[in-house]
Amino acid sequence: MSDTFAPVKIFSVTLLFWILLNGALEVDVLLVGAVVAGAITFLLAGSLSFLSGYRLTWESARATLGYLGYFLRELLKANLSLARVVMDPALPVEPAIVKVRTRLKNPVARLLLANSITLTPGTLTVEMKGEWLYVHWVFAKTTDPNVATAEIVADFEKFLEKMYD
Amino acid sequence: MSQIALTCGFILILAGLYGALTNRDILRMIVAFTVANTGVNIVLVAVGYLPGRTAPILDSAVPVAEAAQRIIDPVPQALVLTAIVIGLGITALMLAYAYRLFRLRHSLDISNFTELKW
Amino acid sequence: MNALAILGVMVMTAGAVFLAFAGLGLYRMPDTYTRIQAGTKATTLGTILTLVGAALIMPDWGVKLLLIALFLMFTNPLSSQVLARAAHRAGVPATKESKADALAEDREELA
Amino acid sequence: MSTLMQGLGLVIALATIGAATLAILTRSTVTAVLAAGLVSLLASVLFVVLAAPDVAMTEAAIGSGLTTFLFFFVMGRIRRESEK
Amino acid sequence: MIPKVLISVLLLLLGYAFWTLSVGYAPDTELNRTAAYYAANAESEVGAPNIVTGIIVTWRGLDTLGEVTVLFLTSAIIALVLSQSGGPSGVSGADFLPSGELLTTGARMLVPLIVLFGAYVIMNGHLTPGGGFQGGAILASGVLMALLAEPTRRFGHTAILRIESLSGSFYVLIGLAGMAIAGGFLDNGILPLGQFGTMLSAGAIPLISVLIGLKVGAEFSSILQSLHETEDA
Amino acid sequence: MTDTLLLPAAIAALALAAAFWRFLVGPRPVDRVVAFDGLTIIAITGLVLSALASGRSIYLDVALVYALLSFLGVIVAARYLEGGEQ
Repeated sequence: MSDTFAPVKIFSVTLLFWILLNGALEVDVLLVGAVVAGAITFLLAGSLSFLSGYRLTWESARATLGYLGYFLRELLKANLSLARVVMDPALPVEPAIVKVRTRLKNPVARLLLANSITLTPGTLTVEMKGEWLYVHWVFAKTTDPNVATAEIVADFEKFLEKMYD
Repeated sequence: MSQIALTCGFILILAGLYGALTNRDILRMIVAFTVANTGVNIVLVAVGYLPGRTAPILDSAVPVAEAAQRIIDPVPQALVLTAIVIGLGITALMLAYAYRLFRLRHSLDISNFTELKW
Repeated sequence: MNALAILGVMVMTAGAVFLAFAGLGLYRMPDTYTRIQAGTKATTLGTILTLVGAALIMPDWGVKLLLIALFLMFTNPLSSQVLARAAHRAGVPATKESKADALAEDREELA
Repeated sequence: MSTLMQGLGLVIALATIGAATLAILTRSTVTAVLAAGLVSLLASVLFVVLAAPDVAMTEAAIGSGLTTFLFFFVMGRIRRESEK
Repeated sequence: MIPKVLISVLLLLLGYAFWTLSVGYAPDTELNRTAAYYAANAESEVGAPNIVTGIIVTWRGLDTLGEVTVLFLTSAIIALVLSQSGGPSGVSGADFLPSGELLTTGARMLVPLIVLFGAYVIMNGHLTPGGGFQGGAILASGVLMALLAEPTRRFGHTAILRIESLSGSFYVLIGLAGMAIAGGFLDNGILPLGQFGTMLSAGAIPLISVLIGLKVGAEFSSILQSLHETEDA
Repeated sequence: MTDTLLLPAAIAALALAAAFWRFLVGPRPVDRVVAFDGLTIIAITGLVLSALASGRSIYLDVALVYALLSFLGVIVAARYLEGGEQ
């Protein structure tokens, strides 16, 4: 957040959400939106947005698309596996809370990583502290941090590293 | 539809009254009060509802010319809207008093407060 | 009733089925943590599919439905994480089948 | 008034009554507060079915949100006081 | 305690009264005269498509002023009651344990969105469901989210009080201006009605909504704060 | 039109019933909070269905309030229960 564009980023994201909410591109809507977005930028200066720390390059844009596609696929897979477990009369779960490691430093990227982990097959972030993530895993194959990291975190981290600095 | 909602609201009022009269814990009495409050709101909105009509907001779905034939009664809605906001204020006030009483006696049981008993 | 609307109703039905799986998961799972897992994943996808189906039936509403889906995808996992963390801190036990609890081992140094 | 709205209203009304009963009869105060929040939440859906979106919005923002917070704030303070 | 028998008799009587009401209830098929008047004159008199907002802000605006005053009194009384209870000073305001990193980051991202949504609800109060009260409640929820994520953080009590009193005074001033220029107290005709169905239309309704929203939000925030803070000034 | 939506509505009602059962039986307060979370999300589906049935997009604003604010109730309950399940 050392970048000087932080207020501009918050302003533009807020204005974008305003336009989406109103669903109209008229002069008075834009005028009021600019006033509201300016007030939020001024009053809540310490806040973050999706763009804080985002790299504005083509590579990161490609990574964002890849991330979205991968995420949606994983979400669908997560639900299918969950449906299988729930329909199974024997309930084949063997849960464990395992430790995994992450290299990400940017808070927004870390939050996105934790959210993605929560929405992907059988995993749920419980706690995040420093470089360690504590993940509740329904089908725990291993409790070794390195193997679990490769299994749970690595794919998302690859995309997120390119998107945020 | 208005019958269902009316019945639901009445049952909520009765349940809230029962809870407020029989519980001994002050916090539980306040919870029962909020339930009864919601019940009253449901009854009021249900009285304003007319079958087959829609919300009193004019847009492309409800042209101005047909408004009087298409919308439901807006007056009870305005009434309930203010009632909900005031209800939150009352709940906050009761909770503040409950906290005050707790600090005084270190208890939330209503039978410990006997000064005003007659 | 055009083809798009029929597709929309089908997508909505699929979403409702996922919601039903979520409800079933909440009903059947053995302990709090697995219930949180069932409650968060399936409800998110189920509601997103419902919203997509509604957007197919009424294409004019697309932007607002998209916003609802965005907010949901952001807030729902967050609340589940906070809930799981709170459950663990309050000492809610996991099911007997669980294998390991790395967080409980590290709890001392984390505090 | 279509069958869909009728059914939706009936289901929501039944669930509301169930939650209210739980709020009155349960032993634990935490459960009672949560159930009261659920009553507000379901009542808000009922308001939408009754064609009152304004009221539904107020109830959603105030009833199931702020009221629950107030209860838990006061309960947290009381718990800390009694632990001393 | 009141004896159980008495309670059951009372509840049975009430239940019987409610039952007769509910069984014999037949909904009207026509709007009554007041409602029909409101429906017919919403466009020409107040220019607000949302008739409920029209009633609250304009037709029955005086009631709303009274209601906001009641809320103000409530928040003042709560602050008074809690300040007399003489809480232990020096303890930090953390009734809850410190929050984790994820909640803090999430709150920093969500608070602007919640405030933005509150502003949307307030500004569109005359077009879509919403208005000053709902928007104010949403703004207060944003304050609460910030309180939850960082329990030790303090918000400017004086700033909230200033917002509260300033918006209240402007509210009354607009009402008086309506009396002087247009048809009566809180008449929205002091500004042109504008194009029906756009954001900056319906005369003074958006302006009054903003003032109500700020006032209600400030009052709720001050209630939340008095209940949350431990040191009682 | 709205009659075809009866099938998804019925399935969503099943989901509501199952989550509501979990809310009723508990056994722990945390379980009830989990069920509460699920019920708020299912309520969004109910709101979208009623918006479709009455054909008015303004009802979606209420669903937006749910999506943005309902999780606050869950968070405040979770923060309280962190200090012990009383």
